[in-house]
Amino acid sequence: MQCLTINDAIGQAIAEEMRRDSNVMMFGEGVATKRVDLLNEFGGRRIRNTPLAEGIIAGAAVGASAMGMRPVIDLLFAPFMTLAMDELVNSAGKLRYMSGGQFKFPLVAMAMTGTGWTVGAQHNHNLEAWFVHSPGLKVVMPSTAADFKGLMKSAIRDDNPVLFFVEMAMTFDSGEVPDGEHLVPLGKAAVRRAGSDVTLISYGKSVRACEAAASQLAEKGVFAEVIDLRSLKPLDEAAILASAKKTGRVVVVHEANRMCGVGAEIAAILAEKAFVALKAPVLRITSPDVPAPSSYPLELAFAPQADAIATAAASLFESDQKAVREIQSS
Amino acid sequence: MQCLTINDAIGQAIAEEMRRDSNVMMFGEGVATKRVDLLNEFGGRRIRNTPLAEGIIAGAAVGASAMGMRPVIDLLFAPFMTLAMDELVNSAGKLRYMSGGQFKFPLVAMAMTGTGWTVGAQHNHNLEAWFVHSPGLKVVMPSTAADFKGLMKSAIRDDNPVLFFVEMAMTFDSGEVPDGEHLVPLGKAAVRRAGSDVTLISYGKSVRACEAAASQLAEKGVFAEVIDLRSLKPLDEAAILASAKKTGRVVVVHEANRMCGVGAEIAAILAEKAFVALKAPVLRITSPDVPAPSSYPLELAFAPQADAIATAAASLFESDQKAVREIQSS
Amino acid sequence: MTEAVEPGALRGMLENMLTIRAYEEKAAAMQAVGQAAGTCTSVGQEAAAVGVVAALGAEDLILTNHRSAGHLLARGADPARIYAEVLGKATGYCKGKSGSLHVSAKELGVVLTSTIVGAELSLAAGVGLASSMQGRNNVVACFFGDGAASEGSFHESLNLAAVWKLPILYVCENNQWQAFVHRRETMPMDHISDWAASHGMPAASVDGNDVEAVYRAAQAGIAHIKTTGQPYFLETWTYRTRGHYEPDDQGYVDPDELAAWRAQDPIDRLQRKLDLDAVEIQVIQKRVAQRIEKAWNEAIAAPYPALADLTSDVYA
Amino acid sequence: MTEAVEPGALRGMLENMLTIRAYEEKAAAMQAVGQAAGTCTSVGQEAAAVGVVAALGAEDLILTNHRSAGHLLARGADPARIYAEVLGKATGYCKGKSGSLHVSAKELGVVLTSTIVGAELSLAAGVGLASSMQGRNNVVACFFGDGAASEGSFHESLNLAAVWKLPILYVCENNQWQAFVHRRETMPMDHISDWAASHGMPAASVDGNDVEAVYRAAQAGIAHIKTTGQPYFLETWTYRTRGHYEPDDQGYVDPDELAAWRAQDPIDRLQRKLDLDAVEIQVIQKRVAQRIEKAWNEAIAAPYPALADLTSDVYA
Ligand SMILES: Cc1ncc(C[n+]2csc(CCOP(=O)(O)OP(=O)(O)O)c2C)c(N)n1
Ligand SMILES: Cc1ncc(C[n+]2csc(CCOP(=O)(O)OP(=O)(O)O)c2C)c(N)n1
Ligand SMILES: [Mg+2]
Ligand SMILES: [Mg+2]
Repeated sequence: MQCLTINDAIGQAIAEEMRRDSNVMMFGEGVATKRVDLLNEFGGRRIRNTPLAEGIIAGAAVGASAMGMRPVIDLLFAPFMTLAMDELVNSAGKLRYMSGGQFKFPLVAMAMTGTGWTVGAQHNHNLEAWFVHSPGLKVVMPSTAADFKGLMKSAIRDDNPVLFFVEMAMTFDSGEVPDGEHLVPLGKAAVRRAGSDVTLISYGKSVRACEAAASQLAEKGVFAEVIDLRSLKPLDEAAILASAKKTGRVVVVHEANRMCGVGAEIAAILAEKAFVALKAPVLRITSPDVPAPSSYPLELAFAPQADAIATAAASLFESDQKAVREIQSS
Repeated sequence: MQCLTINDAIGQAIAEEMRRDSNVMMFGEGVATKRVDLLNEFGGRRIRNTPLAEGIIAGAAVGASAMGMRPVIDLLFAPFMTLAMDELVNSAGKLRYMSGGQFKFPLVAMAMTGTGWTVGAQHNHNLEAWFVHSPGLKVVMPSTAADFKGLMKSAIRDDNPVLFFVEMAMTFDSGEVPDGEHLVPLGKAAVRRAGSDVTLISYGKSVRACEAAASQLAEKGVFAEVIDLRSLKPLDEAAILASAKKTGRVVVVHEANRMCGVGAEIAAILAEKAFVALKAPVLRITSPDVPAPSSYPLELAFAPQADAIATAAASLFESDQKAVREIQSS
Repeated sequence: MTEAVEPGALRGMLENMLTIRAYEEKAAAMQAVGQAAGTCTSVGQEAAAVGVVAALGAEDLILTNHRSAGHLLARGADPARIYAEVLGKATGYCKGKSGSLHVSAKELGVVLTSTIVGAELSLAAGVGLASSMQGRNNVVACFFGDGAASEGSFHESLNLAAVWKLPILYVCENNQWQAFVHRRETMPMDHISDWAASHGMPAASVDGNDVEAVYRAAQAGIAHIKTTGQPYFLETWTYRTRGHYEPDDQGYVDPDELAAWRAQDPIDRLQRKLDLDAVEIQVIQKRVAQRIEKAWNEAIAAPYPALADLTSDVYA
Repeated sequence: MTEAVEPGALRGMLENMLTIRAYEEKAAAMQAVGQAAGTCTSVGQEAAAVGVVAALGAEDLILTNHRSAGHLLARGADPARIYAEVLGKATGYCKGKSGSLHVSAKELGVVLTSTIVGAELSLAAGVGLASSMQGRNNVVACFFGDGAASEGSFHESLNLAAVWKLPILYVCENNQWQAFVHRRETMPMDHISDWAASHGMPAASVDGNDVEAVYRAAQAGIAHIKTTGQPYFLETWTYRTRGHYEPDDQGYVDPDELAAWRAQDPIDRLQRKLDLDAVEIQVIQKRVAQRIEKAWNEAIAAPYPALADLTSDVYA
């Protein structure tokens, strides 16, 4: 085991894949300045700074990937992706289908997101649900150094466009990463903590808040299972349903805004496919429907915290929801 | 009552509001060519063709609205909005909040969407959920000529940015529109057909499919309530919950892709707030997770149709779901 | 570069232009009688497609847009398969999933067609980048309209191509119209080449209704790209003599302007230049008409995609 | 326009530049000791802000970006309220919701500040449109960087302003850097004015470290806008002598280039030009330092916003 920052885990993944496949390249605003190791090893043709223009960065990646390259692009902060939506959604996401399968788009588009740096709503906006909603794309948002490495490697090898979100607050956090070739498959959730009473489903750094909430709950004798989705598309429906069927109680947690977020999708899946197993309402703990504030205390209040998650989970036991349902519906 | 096409209902709404308030203006690619009546009445300063550049069309609207104008912009087809996401989401949606309330953005951004013209995925992509997910915006998607007029007038008078989606297939359909001042408030759903057994929730032209499904169901003695959301943000949660509590069975229908769509949000609201009232799983009938195809038979198969809705609704009665739940969860 | 293009080659170009014209007029006629969905024609602009494509080699790549039939046909596409695509048939170049607005034909080197105006510019940068990374020594010809040049992607693409020395031949078909808006309403100058020149690349503007001139200008551009490894910009000055999209009554078009440009029809001009006799012309026209008729019938007879294809080709 | 700017006015500009410098160096120092979040300074570029803003009238409007303190202070902003904003305090110009990156101050005519690079250009078109529709007869000064000029919104904004004759003074602060990338890596020419000129508007480039030259150039631009009703483009040629964002060790900066530009510091140059004696300078510097110190202390003492403000100001 090695101990790497998340930033270095990502860098290592890219370096390994660049060694493995000469079609892998990386570009973006400041990429060659900030990833000097990669620049030194692979040179200025494969590691490039770009002009300040997200649209063409993404467009170049899409066009190059269709012709056999495997570009990784860094779009810096998620809100800047708004300038590349046509390229990502209309081109990368659709042109395979629209051309009857003539092209594929093996590219990775990275961006940072999430609270923690008090940078405000034009740097911090969790947009992952937009891409989950859009056909033809894959979306990952890891939460551990090992997963950042393993998922980045899988994303680069995947033949489809992958949106790769990095929690800015975690960038310089360290974690253990297995030595040697380490791949994590897209589309597989991880059970971070097993439990029998309630399921906390989350991704990104909210997983930590869920783990903290689970510890709080355990003190009260409530055993929470914590699921880290890791991939948001494909979504590991089997893992979600298995846990929900086991516990019958689910809280979904994310920093992204509530309406039409990934939490809504999970709750909807549960409302359809785990209906008979659910013993209590499905709750969502998310940011409120507001842009991310900069001011530190407001930013803290914006993001889901362990206390609120634990309280929500505990509330599912407060009254016997099933009994209530029977009374009301009979 | 007058009988107007939806296109004319929109035009009449804009004309009335332009007469009422000299700050209202309209621009977009071909707006002055296609809305000659408006051009003739209000002149080339208030009705303008623009260069072919959605970003600056939206940016100009955002900037002008902050300074007291009330622009209506036509972005033609929803996928072209991908080129204006920064302006719509980062500027119009956030700059009020980020500036501590210094500005407001009374603008309306129109776009066509939906199946019916076999134009394929780069003209037909239902993106409304993206904007519902984004803070600071409002979203409407009417289904009748009267609502197109009444909601457009309300959207123009609203002090917030409103995304106004038009089903392209309905553009030239006619419908009755009340004479005189006709306003429909944002955020209020309409019950298109009352029923006691199952609720069909939808918006846009899928409402028609729901109405047809309701007729089919009525023949079998199942009385479906059909709810037309009209506004997707603010969403009329009260109307959704009231109907769900009445019937205990809900099918949500839309053409937009399934994951993280408006249907997911509604199912999630129900799973939280109508949990005890639900007698059966919440089902979603949506397009599959694919780009909209052009070929006529595929396009037809892509969009939710009455038969599938009726079948889904009927399935909620097939076995006694509540009994199943009791068996499984006891 | 100054010798005349030999008459055989020009006769081939004439036949290509006639083929495009016949293809598109048939498509429009079939739309008018309800047998086909609407489509964007390039009637009046055929010289740009034919002249540029004639100058390209087999290894070169093409990006086009919503108005693509000319580029496809000039590149040797089977009209039956384009019609099939327009009709949403399984035998179309994109299995019917595209329809008329974004027909790619990778086997012909016509890649990544998008109907998002300006996307062709953005994607071309990537195709050029791949060519450059892969040492292909080819040229990427990107066709786009005067309207597309108003999109930010125009500026971003040209700049990236200049900075990264991408082998792109930008071909702006300035047909004076941007859907229902005249170019004059959308920009302060007449020529897109003025914008392009500010990107530090050679930017030529050519009489787009003179196929020979277009052909030579494209050759010059390609030579520049091959010798310098740098992009080149070529504007073809032409006119869209039919509507934006069928049907279109062109009620918004100045009839005098239209008439003046019709008098400059590129096919007529080449016929006059070649000085073919009436019989020769009739022979070609008949051959073309038969080919198009056959193609249409083939497309009409072709099957629709299977319903299972609704969900195929989404992920690789 | 050729008379010298009178010395009193220049002394005022000097004090403004010193105020900006002191404000930003304090902000950086406080960041370094963990008392403030990072921020973008404009050290070395103060002449552009001060020279242009001095030429504006009270009715004129300003758009700026992530590097805004200079523009705000030149316009008379209260440094305590900018600091408060940077610190996320309720007394900040945006109630602490913005932080340092997007400080608007409508009361000063500094509107719609966005940190999305290029958004200032896009929004300026709308502000200019409103001015034009409302017959305000004012000028909209839009400050942006050389990096922003690479975004498509640059092209789109300049074109719309030209076509619609919007009263916009585009001010491109070409400080040679685009975050961690040198301008030289991102464009084939040196001057943004080359791009601007292709939009058919006058496009000047001025020594951006000579405040008097900037001031006169801005006056000329404003006069052009007022007389013709057309936009004007002004590039200030300058250098960002600190890092992109505090902290930044500038390890990627060529030390010779940096040294050469430091020798051109706009404050030093104006001091030399004004030939003030040491005492005079000390008096001004002390006044400035005290003002900044007081402002910082005020901001530190100010309260954070109430938690209820998390959800206020979303909808009107
Ligand atoms: C981004 C985008 N905006 C608008 C449209 C609608 N549209 C299709 S073609 C067209 C005009 C394009 O003009 P130009 O680029 O000059 O090409 P031409 O049609 O003249 O060949 C427009 C506005 C589109 N397809 N994509
Ligand atoms: C759309 C967008 N892309 C990237 C960034 C990150 N970023 C912030 S400032 C900056 C450099 C801007 O350069 P320039 O426009 O020259 O302005 P300067 O910072 O030099 O004043 C970058 C890349 C951003 N804020 N917005
Ligand atoms: Mg055109
Ligand atoms: Mg700069």
